[in-house]
Amino acid sequence: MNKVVNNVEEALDGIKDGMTLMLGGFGLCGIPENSIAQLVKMGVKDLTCISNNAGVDDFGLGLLLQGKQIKKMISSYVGENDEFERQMLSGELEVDLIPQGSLAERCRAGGAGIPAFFTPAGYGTEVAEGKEVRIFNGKPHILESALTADYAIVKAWKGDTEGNLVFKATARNFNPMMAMAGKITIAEVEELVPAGELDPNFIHTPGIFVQRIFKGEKFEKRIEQRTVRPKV
Amino acid sequence: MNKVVNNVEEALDGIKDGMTLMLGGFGLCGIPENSIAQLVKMGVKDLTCISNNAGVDDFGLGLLLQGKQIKKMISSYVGENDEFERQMLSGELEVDLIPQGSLAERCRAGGAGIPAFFTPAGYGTEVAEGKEVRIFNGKPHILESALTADYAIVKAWKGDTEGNLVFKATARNFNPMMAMAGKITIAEVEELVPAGELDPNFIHTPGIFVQRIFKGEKFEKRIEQRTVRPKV
Amino acid sequence: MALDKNGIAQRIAQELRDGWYVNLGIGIPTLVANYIPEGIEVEFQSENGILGMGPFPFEGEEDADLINAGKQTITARKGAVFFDSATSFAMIRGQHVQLTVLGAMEVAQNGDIANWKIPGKMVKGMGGAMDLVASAENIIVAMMHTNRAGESKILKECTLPLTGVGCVKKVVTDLAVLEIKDGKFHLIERAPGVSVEEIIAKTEGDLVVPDHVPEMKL
Amino acid sequence: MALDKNGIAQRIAQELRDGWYVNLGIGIPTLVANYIPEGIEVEFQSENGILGMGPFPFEGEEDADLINAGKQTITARKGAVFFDSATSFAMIRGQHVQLTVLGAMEVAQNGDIANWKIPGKMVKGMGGAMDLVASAENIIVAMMHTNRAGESKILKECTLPLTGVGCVKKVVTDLAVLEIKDGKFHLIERAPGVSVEEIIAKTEGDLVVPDHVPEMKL
Repeated sequence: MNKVVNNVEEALDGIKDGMTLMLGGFGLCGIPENSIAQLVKMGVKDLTCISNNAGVDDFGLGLLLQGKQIKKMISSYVGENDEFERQMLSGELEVDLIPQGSLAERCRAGGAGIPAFFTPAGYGTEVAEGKEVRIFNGKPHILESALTADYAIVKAWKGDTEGNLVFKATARNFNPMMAMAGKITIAEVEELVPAGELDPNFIHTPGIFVQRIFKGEKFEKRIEQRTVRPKV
Repeated sequence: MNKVVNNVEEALDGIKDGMTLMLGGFGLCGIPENSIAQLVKMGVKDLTCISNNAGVDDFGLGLLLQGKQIKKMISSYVGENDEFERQMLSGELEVDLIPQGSLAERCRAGGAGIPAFFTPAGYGTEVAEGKEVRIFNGKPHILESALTADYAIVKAWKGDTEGNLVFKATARNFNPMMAMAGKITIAEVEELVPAGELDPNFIHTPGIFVQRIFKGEKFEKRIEQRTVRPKV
Repeated sequence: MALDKNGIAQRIAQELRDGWYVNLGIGIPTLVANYIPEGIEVEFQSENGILGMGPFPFEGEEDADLINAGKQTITARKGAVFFDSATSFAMIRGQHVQLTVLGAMEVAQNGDIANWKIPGKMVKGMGGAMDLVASAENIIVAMMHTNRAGESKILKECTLPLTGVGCVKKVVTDLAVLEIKDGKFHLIERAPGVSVEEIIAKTEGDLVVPDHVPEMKL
Repeated sequence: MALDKNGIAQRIAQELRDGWYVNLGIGIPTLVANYIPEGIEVEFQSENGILGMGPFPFEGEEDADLINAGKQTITARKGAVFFDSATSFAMIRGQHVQLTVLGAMEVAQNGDIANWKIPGKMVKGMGGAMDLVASAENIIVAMMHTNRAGESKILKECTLPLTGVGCVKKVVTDLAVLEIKDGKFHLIERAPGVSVEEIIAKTEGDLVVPDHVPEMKL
């Protein structure tokens, strides 16, 4: 079941104006850098992007914002981005803010065929507006619905030709759930290995969730907040 | 955060008559053998056991059935067990049959603080009786609720002193979700290693879900259906 | 002549398409793996937690930790993956599996299926069957056309407790290939040497029979 | 004298108990990790996907793939685990984390908290805060008692959009330790050298003051 495509162009083939995309990553950590660059190149517009964050001004999803390619963002936290702020305040950009845990679970639900679930997060806040409330164990919960996407674009550490993926450290974040929730899921990987090289006990995303996989050309892996301590 | 207890006696301390237990495993694969033997020894009764299967007559949960220690079984499949059949038909044993995927997801939900979710499984069947039905995307779904347990008892391949667990092959099955759903979760492992020996990228059950861990004395690992092909 | 179990499996294997992930139920469906057409690559999912299931192990190489949903010892193919039961049913419920093949006691012309319980007899449980039939977009039922008493299992309405409603689209029996459409069975193919008349006689449900019913090619 | 941020963190650290898993929010809460009492072992969870978060890396050893929820480069302790965001919030929502410490713009006497949005100003989003406050059994809020204009942030009712309702049980400010019970703030401790009168004056919400209010021991 070979899922390998030759390059980012082939990988992103079929993405069109107005589509809904999921993009993995938390902050700038574990984002599909090569695919984002290709989306800029393709110039697709009116995108709805589901991503925990919106990048910074000149990296990550910020690049798509610069080109005004995004119509709507569905995120949990969108700070650190001046262009985002400008477009949001001017009304050019529609923004749907979702609690981070609900966002993660809604993606998983989308991939797992669970159309809706109850969570306590957001009860009594504006997030709950228009949502069904129900008490379980004496505590109010709200009904949240599944999220899916036309394309999910994720970034993994290693992947094999069957689309099996492994993530490194906290670069895993939203990538596995988004991989589940894409009608077509594209994985860009740092290292692409033959089937059988990854230990079947230790695969984070089974290849069944991945339709296309390619080795990214280069990864800048920019650090958002470089915090260190001096060597003693 | 040392979770190690010295032996199975200490591990199961506190389990009392009438409690609800979750027990990992699928068939006889990945079951907590040492803990089941200890439950027999303890003689605790009127247990509600949540386990995908009920073992065979003389192994696995079948041992608890022999001693009439189980009041109620919550399972998806309970074949291959004559004593089970006898107790069920005579009304001694209460049985709640749940679709396997719903059982797995209900355990996960219990561990993840999701009190209820919608699934299509069982709609239009006796499983749906008394349950709320709602249409999503034109398809009817039923509302299923979370499962939790006083104690969850799981079996892992390797575990470290912090309670981090790793499972082997298909012996993983229900163990990770049940580990999440126990108020107290007990892990019996084949190999117990110091913290730091397991790769933090490849841990199946984070130690936060495990309260007690011990190395099992011996594992019989009985095979239910030995199917082989001849060597050519 | 009516097909045997292997014949049914062989005919179902013709439905496989390259690149599909497939879940095979216990019994006849398991045999489908023996008849994968040449040039076609499929991956088998077993709902207890493996993708990339291989053949039975060589004698002496059985691993108690490596079984399929029928609790049989198996092997893992190159590129296989193990996962927990919640992830396994996320694949099934989330429609990531392209084909599900399973057995049945009864199938009705509205697509209902009954395959888990006979009232008054021992109930073993539904296992993963209800999740599979409720979620799969593409279900093929492998079954005998009649029961041992010769009574049709291809019915207007199921009489046994249901496993799922309106979900079956194709049935392959020892006698025929049937499609379910518009609340009726449609006869697509007949087993080699089996007459249309025999199929009509042994089908209790409404059956649409075209002028020409080709024989299966096995 | 009113505490500085480190003082608040130090006081909160006294609430830690051996064996707890703890989630520290951005800002003052992060500093709590610097004051773990002796003989107490706790594990820090960061909701982007790590349990067993260690200190910042040595210069030159930063790993872009290893950050905390504040997007800061960190290290992993021995026995640490990485996981995805759904698993991370399963830990939080499922109440496997024993203590959550986070900042706030306003806290009300009914336990409501507002810490994510100021209408008319830029909205950055709630991140994981709503999940944390809605689920945690044990929340400590770390905050300044008043805003820059000197107005109380310890209120009868929150004026800003809420993050969660009725969830805060304890507040540690630069002036005092407060408990929330029966719809009122209860003054438990005062910062060294801070008078009860000052605390009363700077608390807009209903405040129950016992006869003797001990000073914090830092």
